[in-house]
Amino acid sequence: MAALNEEQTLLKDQASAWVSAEAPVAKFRAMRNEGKEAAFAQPTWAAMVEMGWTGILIPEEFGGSDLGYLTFGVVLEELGKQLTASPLFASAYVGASALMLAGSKAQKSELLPKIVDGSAIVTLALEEGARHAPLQTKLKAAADGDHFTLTGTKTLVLEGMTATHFIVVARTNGKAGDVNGLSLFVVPADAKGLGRTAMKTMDSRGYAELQLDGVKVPSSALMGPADQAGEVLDEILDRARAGLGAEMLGVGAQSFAMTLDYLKTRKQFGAVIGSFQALGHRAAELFSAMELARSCGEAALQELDGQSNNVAKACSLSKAKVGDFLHEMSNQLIQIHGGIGMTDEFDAGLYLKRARVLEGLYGTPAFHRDRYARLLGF
Amino acid sequence: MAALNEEQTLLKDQASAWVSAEAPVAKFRAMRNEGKEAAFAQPTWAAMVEMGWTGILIPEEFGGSDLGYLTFGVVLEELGKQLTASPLFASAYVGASALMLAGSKAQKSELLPKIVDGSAIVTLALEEGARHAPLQTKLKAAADGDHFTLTGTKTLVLEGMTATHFIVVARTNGKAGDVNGLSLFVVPADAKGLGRTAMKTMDSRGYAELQLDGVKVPSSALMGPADQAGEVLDEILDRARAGLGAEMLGVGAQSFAMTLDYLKTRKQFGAVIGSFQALGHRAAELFSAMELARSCGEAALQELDGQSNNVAKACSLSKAKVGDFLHEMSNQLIQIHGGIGMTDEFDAGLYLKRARVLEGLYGTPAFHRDRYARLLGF
Amino acid sequence: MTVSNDLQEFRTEVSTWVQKNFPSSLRGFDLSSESPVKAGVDTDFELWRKKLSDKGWGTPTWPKQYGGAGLSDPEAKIIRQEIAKAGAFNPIPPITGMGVTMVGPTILEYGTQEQKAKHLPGIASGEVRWCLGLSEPNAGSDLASLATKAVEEGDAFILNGQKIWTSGAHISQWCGAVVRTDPKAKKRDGISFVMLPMDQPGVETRPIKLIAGSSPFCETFFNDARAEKADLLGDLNDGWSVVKRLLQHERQSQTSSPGAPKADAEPLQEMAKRYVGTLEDGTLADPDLRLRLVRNLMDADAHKLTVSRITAEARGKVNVSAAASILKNSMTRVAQNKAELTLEMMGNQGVGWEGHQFSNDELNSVREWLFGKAMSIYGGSAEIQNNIISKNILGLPETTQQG
Amino acid sequence: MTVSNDLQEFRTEVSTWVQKNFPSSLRGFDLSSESPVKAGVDTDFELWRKKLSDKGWGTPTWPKQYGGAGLSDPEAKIIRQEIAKAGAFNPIPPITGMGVTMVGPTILEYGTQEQKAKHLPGIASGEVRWCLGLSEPNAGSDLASLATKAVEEGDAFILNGQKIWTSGAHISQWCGAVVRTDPKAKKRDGISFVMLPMDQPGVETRPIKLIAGSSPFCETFFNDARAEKADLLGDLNDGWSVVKRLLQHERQSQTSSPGAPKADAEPLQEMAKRYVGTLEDGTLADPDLRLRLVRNLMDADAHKLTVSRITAEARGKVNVSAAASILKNSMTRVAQNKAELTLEMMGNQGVGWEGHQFSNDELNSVREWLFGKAMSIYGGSAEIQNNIISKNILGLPETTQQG
Repeated sequence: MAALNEEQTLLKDQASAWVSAEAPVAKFRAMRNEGKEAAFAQPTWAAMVEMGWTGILIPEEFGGSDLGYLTFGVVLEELGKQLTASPLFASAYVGASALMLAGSKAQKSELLPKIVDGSAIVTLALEEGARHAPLQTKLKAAADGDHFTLTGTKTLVLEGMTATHFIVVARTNGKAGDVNGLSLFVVPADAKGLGRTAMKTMDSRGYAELQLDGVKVPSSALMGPADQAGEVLDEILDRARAGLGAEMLGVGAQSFAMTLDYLKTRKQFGAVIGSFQALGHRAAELFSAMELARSCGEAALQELDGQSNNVAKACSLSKAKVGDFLHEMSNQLIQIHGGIGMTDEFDAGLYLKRARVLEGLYGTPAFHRDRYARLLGF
Repeated sequence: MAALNEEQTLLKDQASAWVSAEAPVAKFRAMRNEGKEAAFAQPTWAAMVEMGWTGILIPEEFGGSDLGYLTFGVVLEELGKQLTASPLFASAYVGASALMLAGSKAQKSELLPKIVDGSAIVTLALEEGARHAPLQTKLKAAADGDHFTLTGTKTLVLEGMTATHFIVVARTNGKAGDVNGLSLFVVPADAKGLGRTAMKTMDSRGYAELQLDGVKVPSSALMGPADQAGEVLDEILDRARAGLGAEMLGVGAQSFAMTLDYLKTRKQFGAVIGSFQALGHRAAELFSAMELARSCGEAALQELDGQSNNVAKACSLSKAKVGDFLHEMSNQLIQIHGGIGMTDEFDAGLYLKRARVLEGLYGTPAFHRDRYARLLGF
Repeated sequence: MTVSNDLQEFRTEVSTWVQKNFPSSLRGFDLSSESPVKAGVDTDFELWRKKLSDKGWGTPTWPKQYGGAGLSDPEAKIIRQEIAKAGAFNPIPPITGMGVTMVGPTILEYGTQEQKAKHLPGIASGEVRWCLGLSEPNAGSDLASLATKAVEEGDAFILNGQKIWTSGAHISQWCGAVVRTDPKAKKRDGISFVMLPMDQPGVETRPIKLIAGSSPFCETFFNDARAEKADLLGDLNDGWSVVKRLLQHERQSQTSSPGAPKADAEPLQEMAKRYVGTLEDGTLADPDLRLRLVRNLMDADAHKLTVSRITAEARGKVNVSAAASILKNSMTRVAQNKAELTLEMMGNQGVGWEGHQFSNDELNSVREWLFGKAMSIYGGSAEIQNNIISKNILGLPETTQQG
Repeated sequence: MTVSNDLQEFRTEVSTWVQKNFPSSLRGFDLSSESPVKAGVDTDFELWRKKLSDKGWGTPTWPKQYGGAGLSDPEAKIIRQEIAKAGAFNPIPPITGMGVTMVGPTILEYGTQEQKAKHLPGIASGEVRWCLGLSEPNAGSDLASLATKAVEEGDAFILNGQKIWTSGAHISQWCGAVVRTDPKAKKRDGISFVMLPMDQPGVETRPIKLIAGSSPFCETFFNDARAEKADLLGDLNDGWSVVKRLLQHERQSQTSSPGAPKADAEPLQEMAKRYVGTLEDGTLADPDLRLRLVRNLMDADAHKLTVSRITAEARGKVNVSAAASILKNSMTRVAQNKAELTLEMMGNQGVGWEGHQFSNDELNSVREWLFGKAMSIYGGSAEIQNNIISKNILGLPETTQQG
């Protein structure tokens, strides 16, 4: 399936070269140590915009290059390899997908070009409780006249501290659990009554907690018909899940590469440890799992580009299989490196922490196994 | 926990010596090849009676030695090692337990001594459908005057072709699924309207399918109060499960021993295959799993002897953990032996087939994981 | 453009021809290895075999002069697809044993003109069934330590020794065998690959009974069996490279999608619902089994997607690459696990060996479960595949004397 | 009979004494390794330490003349039980680092009269904390290849080299170190075990920051550090046997039941219900998580039952047997898996590092999850334990240069 076309191959090489030269894991570590709230380096972000990565999904009429999801996945995977942090995924991938799927003509024309030129950072504000359960959304949006008033809180909002706009999932009707009654709103970060506080997570990315305390937005902030956002939200989330799958493949590929290199160089008992059959076979199992996971991850992106009716299944397959592989891979990254893997000065811990957060984002493997089974009718 | 007392140690040695000398797997194979319906060798059975094994659970007043469940487990494990087939488990363990727990004074005085001297083979007739689900029992027992009329079918009745009496689980009230309305009856094998046909199963044991076509039994055939057998049935089944756990430990221990021996003798690539680290570590994992499973299996038998209120949990733990170990062990028995393990003339297949049937009997590991969780309140 | 147009025309040509020539009497014909088909048992079958092989479509990529059709892989794929669409089948591979899948491709690569002319047409026409004498009782995964000797005598080799797991030996006309031609050379150097007719006094076969019951496998005994020197494939004492190639073709033939369900086969989850039942919300009544079932279905998808991805990345080249080891292990795991789950969901009905109390599907599931245990043993055990992956793909060092 | 009567009386004596002497101010005192307690920080703590060690009950089975109470294992067990019952604790093991669990027992076995008299009382009283210098940057699981040198000079050894993972080195008064005393001897023969004071110019320690944050571990550098010859434990160049024994004691001390929950700890399944919720029938709302959770709880039970079974079979002998390897691996698996499940059930709340949006339990769960990854690495990695099991217990052959 994923035999990359020429364009994609070129982009992959470009991204790979740029990431290792300009945005290696060392920069991510430095950023973490500074503990800066933005949780990404401005020049890095500027360079991505410069290279046009922010426009990969966006139609040409809005200033993008419309190259599709598999192409964006190629970039996300390379970024994942060095844990490069930026608003690219949150804004140019998830935010852009949401606008393209649910946004009004006006919302698209206003925001998509700004996403491309980096002047807007648009991110999805979905999570509320401990579990990923979109239908459980409680944040209330009360219609009054030509306005809506939003009240409630959101958690784990990606790049929430630097976002210029939030796409807020809110309940305009029904009660927690109902598929009907969900709506999406574009809310500017400077809206009155909107407060945000940084969340310090183990992966040192830029998450925020939002408090919406009677935030007033005009009806024009509504994305699509009120109460009917349940379905399109799922489509948006599936795109996000496939994108996470691509990043996770990158994190896993790099973890495997570090491990394989260690197996070939670290000596114990007078031999490189990779010559111990038990470790050789473990490496073989991990590599096989990675190849199988890669097929699922790439297939999901291709289903999105092909707009097949198989998208939901493919995206759950990707999040579950890539998630399971990365879970095991990140644990083995530490185990095979032994004591050195436990030290903070070595990078393994950064990969493990990123791996675990990505594993849970927009649904754990368990969430997606359940969803996949329901899609198959059992 | 299971430090055996002197008596148990002696019995273990006696059983071990006798089984390998008088009832080795070769005899089981010969019996299978003959395809005899009884599915056990009469002299073997007679010898067990002779050695008093049929009385291990039974109180002295009924001619038994009242040595308890752990002691019986010691014997079942040794029998399991050579796949020795006999009615010992079905009659002197399950049948006897049922009578001791639920039988009337008269039923005990009539049947327990006969179980001890081997003149009666009493077995439980429970299963009906594909799944082990006691509450789903449909076989109908209609009261009329001082009689009950039983109508329905039973499957996988252990030693059903040679049994002299069946303990039939029947529904006297309510509908499939209800805990209330279950009753136990002692039904002689020669009762009018009772038909039995042999079932040829992969493990070549003596199972039967029963057809009860309006079988009339007197009220005195009822064990305990009508409609109320649900709870005591569970107690009977827990004893059966712990007994199966002991036999499964024997099957697994022998499978491990055969595998370890092969690892030490079979040469490939100029070395005994046990010197390949991947196989050495696999053996270590299997041995560790066996030790952990043994603790669960023995603990269940001890809980039964101690009549603790922890019996249900301990028996589900035993059936689940010993079952999981034996599942993996029996597969590795074949895998590590390679081609020879696939041939019928080698014994591995006999152990694999016995292992899988025992794994499902009276509840798969999945059944018992669910039960264990419910007992813990989740 | 033109290419794909040509392909389109070719597709039409094939589909018309198949519809015209496939005898409807053969629909649903059982090709399973359980009951190996012998050429000529059935006139319609015989007719179809002849028609298809006359066009060379039984082995479409083979050169015309050897009974093939000299077609490209895309064209061959179209033939496969159209034959399947029409509910027909290609009888040549099954009735030639190892002929089409393993022996033919290897002869094409290593054979002399004479050998190709002598052996390939018989395979392409489906008239000659081949078996392979590779494993020996004391050389299972470790072919290098084989003991069957071949001594030169005039223009022939005289073979003595025992082979095992020779699939279909009792019904094959020819055998390809690895033999030791130089006892003094070190393990892998002194062996050669010879071809010999099975119908001769020096060859005796004995079918092997498996834990699953009867099987296509045999023990094959060579007592002064004769192989013409002209039938030595590859160079003398260089049999190892021939065998390695053979095994690649074998892994290759074993990496097709697991338990490739017949069109009419019931999906596993439907079978599960039938045996286990469902809860109010339509999910399987046994959530524990459900989780393990969905994992298996996901693994099966992952395997299928990987087969297509690797094929696509290989741009349609026949892929005998290292990936075959990964695919063989994943397919094996999926299939063996599926068989275990099938027995588990069948419960009390999943323990039958014979008899009316069990349905044929239930009895077959038990036999297939047992037979499937061989998947991780033959054609290079799962452990051997992991050795190949760690050394050939990952470049990890050889583990001295650790295989 | 009499025995158990005596034990009964002894139990009463202990329980009365503990109730009388344990300062109520110390209930719920945090003894976790995270915040190692230093002797004397707290007068009540100091008081309790003194009272308990004066009776020798901090190290009850050690001989009286070395600060113990010369009691039997059953008696020691009673002391443990009664101390626990009273909500009290034994402060001696934690405040002596490796003193009570590893160094003490090894000195008792290998030490001279003088060494016992010199070192044991300080441990028994809780006044001297010990660390161990075993691993080195290039000798992790492979102690035999250690590089720290010790050269004889007069009545001392002069040490040069670097140790790593010396737990609590920065707060210890004494260190037991494995050093190479004969560079020419082959790997395991030329090493010795020496004891030296940490408070000297030649010793420098540097705490190690872990993926979980700050840690009790240090790098320890020896630059011409001095160890008296009188403090050589065991014979010169025979340090290997001492170390093997130490590691057995370590495995031993690591096989206690996993994540031994504090009395007040919330059971895992209750935490799960709190975060995940339940269905109508009271089962966990996430059946997938539920299955993996029940497996973990069963594994924890199996581990506990195995500890008691092996202890019982060993008839109360302190068990430093091979079983320790099995128990270490099973405890590690249970604890690490439990930590993963805890994060999974906490979901969005299980990703916190700092800050008010997360509860302390949630933040601790993340740190413990990370710190717990070390369990399968230190004290002989999981792989090393499997080597021990396959060779020492199962008697499988040494795999040439395969470790």
